Amino acid sequence: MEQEQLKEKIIALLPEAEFNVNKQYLDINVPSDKMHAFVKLLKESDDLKLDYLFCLSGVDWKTHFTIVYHLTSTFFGHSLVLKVKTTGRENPEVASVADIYATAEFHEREVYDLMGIKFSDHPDLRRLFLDETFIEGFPLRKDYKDEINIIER
Amino acid sequence: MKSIFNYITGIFKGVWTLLKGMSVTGKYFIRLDKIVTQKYPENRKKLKMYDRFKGEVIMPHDAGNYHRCTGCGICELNCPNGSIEVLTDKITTTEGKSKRILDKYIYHLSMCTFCGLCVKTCPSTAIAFSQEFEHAVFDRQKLTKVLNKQGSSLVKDIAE
Amino acid sequence: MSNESLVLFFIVAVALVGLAVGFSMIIPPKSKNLVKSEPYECGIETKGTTWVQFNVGYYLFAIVYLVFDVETVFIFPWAVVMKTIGMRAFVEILIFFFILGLGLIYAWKKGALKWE
Amino acid sequence: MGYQRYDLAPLTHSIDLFLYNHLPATWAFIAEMTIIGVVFLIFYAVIGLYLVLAERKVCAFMQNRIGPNRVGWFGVIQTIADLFKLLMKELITIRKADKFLFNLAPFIVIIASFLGLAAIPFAMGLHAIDFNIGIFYIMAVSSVGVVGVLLAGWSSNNKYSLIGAMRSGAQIVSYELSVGLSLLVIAIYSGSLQLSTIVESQADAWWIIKGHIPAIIAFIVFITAGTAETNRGPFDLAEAESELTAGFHTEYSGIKFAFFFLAEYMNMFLIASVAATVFWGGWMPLHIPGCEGFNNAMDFIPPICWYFGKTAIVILIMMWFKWTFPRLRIDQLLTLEWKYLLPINLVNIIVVALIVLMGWYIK
Amino acid sequence: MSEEKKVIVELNENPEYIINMGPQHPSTHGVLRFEVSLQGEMVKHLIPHCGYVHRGIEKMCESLTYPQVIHLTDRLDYLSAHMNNEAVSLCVENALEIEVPERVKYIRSILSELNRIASHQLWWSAFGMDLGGLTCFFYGLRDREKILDIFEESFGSRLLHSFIVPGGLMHDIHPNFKKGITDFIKYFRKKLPEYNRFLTGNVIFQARTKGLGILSKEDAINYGITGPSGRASGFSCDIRKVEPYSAYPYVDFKEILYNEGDTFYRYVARMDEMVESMNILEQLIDKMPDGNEYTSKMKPVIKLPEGEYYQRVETARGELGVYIVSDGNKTPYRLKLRTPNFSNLFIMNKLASGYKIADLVAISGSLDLVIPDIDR
Repeated sequence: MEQEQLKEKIIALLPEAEFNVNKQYLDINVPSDKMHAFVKLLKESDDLKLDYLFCLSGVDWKTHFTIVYHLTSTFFGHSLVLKVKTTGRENPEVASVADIYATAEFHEREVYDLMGIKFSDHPDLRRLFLDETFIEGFPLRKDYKDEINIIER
Repeated sequence: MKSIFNYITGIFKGVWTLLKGMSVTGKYFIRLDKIVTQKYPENRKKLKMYDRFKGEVIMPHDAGNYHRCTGCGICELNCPNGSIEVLTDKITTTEGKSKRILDKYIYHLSMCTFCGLCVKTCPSTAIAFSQEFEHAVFDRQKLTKVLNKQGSSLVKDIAE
Repeated sequence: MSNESLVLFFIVAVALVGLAVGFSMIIPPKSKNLVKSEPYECGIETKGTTWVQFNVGYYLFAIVYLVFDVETVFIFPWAVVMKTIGMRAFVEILIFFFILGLGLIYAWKKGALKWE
Repeated sequence: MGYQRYDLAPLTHSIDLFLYNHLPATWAFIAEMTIIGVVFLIFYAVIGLYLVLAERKVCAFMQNRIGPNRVGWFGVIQTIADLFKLLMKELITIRKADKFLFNLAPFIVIIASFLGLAAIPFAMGLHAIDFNIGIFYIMAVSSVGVVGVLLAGWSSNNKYSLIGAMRSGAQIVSYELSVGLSLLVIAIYSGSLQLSTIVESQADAWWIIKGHIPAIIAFIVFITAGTAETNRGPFDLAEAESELTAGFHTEYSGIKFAFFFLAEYMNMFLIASVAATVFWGGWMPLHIPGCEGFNNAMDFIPPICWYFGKTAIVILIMMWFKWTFPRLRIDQLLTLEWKYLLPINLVNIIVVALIVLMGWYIK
Repeated sequence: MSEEKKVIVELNENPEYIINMGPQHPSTHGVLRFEVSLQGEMVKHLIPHCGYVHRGIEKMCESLTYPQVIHLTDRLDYLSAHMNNEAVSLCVENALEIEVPERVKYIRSILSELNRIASHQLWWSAFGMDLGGLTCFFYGLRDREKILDIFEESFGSRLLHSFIVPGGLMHDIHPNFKKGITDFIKYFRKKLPEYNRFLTGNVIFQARTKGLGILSKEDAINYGITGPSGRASGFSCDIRKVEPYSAYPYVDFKEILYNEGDTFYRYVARMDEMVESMNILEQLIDKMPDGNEYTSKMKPVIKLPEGEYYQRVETARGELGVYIVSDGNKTPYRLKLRTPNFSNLFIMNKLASGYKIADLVAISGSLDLVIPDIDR
């Protein structure tokens, strides 16, 4: 499916979606409250069928975080990038999509572990790579300081 | 009846596959010329590493104890692990110009990942990889090496 | 040598292990260490007790085995005299094996030979 | 027959006489026992150690490697050095382990394998005890070793070991049966359970030749079941290094571990000697009925060479198994026994009985 | 309370028999830990624990320039180092809109395929060893050595090459490179049937692998199981086909797809991939343009224009995604690595529960996990 067609369909599904500039994929911002329902719709709608979440990442933008979902359809081959902004840096929270994409469960755990973004309704939100007893913040945040292990260049 | 037939053929087929597997090991058991083991310390004399083997970073010196390092520090900048430290001195040449020369080229072998960025980016090809691979030492300090030899100086054609 | 001298073999075996273990208990250097005496579980502390009622799937096998092993003991004397007795022994063992085979087939069909 | 020129019975008898003539009866008895004990002890240790070396060499060659080659010429004293190393290692006892059983287990495995050695006829007139129920005795003794494995695994207070022990429990309830039934085939053929008689009965030709198809089937079944009974690959479920780290002997260290190792190899030796004795004629030279010249030539090779040669070949086959096949799963282990080996054995025995009845074997 | 009573109480409180497989366990091929709760020999439930080799590569990348990032990607999935390097390089090149020379594309694809074969060889060895056939390990490594020799001759390193860099290659390939590969293909085509005779056909091996750990296509997509493991379930996820890169558009090859999805077919898919990789290699070697250009003109300091870039690459274990967020500096603002093993690992509970411990080892072996790739 061409990006233009995809764009039209997305607008039909979610009128408030903002489109970002991205040469590679169709890239949209989704309001965090609509996020879960929208993703469910994307997966289940017959002409989109975005059934494969191949990447889920968190980006620290210093004022807020974005969660980036890379979705693709194994039926039609089109891809889509969703972005969800969190409100502020303190206690960021986004709805979990683990019930829609099973793989998201551990990608979200990773994001929680390294960035400290909470995913509501996540089945098992624990630290993944780091020890359970690791409490000194979240390493992948830009303001993370560790005098011993990080050498500033 | 069919199942009994299958049972019996199954036994024979199974034994046949096992024998096939045994033929492989059996073949190698008698083919002693296929042995691939190298006896390491014994073959040290004739053991030759490939020319491009990245053993450790060295600074080639020519016969007159000249090296080619200008002390520009590009390798130090490019090293991802900080395994290179270039210490330079400021001297004043006979013409009265102040000039930077290499004082010590310190190389931490213990931190090197052999990515080759230093050798690749060196503008005057002053450093290279040697084929030396026996790096084991008893003291970690020995892994920090000074690459430029005592009393060596910059080769003439670059210095000009 | 008479059969009673089997005791000798027993003693020698015990002595072999006993002496070597005794030697090993006395001569080698020892170091006491709490961590060392922990059971090995890939470097992680053991959770719960080790000795539990272990659910193994071969109780039925054990029963079938018991039956068959006892039967085998009966076959051994038969095997020795088979040559001398001849036909009668053959017919008898045929009947014996028929019953035994029926038992095996029964157990097979009933699923006793399947790992649960 | 020509092979009788190597009869060792007069030799042993003369030693016996010498001792009794020169010493009081009690002391002579003690001296004789000591000699036998020491001889068997040395024999046991040497065979065990060199089997370990042989296994390492065989597996190395099968895997395109050289194997041990540092200690001694081609590594010939490698295992002896290993033994001394293990002797000098600390014995670690695990907290909360069942100390008594933990220490008892190596005794049991060694005793089981050592007792089995008593009944083996090494050469003509050279065996410790000539039981009239030799086959039966070896079967009984060799199955005890698994109990040691079970104890070792259970008493270690280690979860891996416990699972290993449970698996060895499964082994107990299976392969002994097949070992017995496959040996039965030769018992029917030869009409005896006495190992010396069985060997003598093969003076014209070995049972594997005389007994043709059923004997060959019985041999294959015996080797399979024997491999399983000695806990060797592909039946080394109790050990299963890729699943249970080291299974039942995870917690054993130093010389105690060495004894499990030694016992495994001696059990293999035992099974191989029984196979060689029962199916391949033990120390009996290769005889082909009708070829007198050939038979006479073969007789010049001492029986002890024949015995060790045959045993070595069977051991090689067992090592070959181990270094070729992947390990079986526990349920497959039981399936193999109960659904394959046992029915084959039962049918085989009836066939043998029929053959003996009809006289279809080479007499 | 007496000792016995205590045990009983403890049992009632904690009825599960929990056993840790790993971090120091022969079957996990690294420092991975499975917390397995057992019922007899049956696996009831399994919790994977990872992070034992977490090095914070994503964090480290944020302070390194793009050429420096390359040498860290080697250390993700060290068995497909070339593919990892290629992923980052392609991503950077796409961002800069640089076209690399044809020859470089061919060389990159050749390296990827060689690396894939080497990786599958090691997997084959380790898988055989997991199932108890130790000899596999030596056969696999023996043949892998031939590839590593080709690598060493050209790049000076055997495992971690850092050879594919943004803009092209580190330096030119060795003159013997082509010959080495043709020799290897000739050699390995003879050895592969031996692998099959030795392990694939073996009745014990088939009984150990067939019909267990069945992964359905839906689950494969849902859990993001890519690579040969996913393709054995019918999930057509070969990036070489889906989003062709480098020289893959120029060659003709088929995606190995099976629908069974059990351990045996995951094995077969990898074995077939080795054959297919050799076919690709032969085509690439034939078509590879002559010459000696190995890099396109690059600025000494690479700065990506502001924006986001994503690149998918097929490594030996599945789909590797590199997601670079750039703020226009010479270091990435954020570099996320979507590694194949990370997704592949977490299907373990679903696949292995209900099977025996021995099967757990077989299943985890068939997924071909490389732990540093999970932990990053």
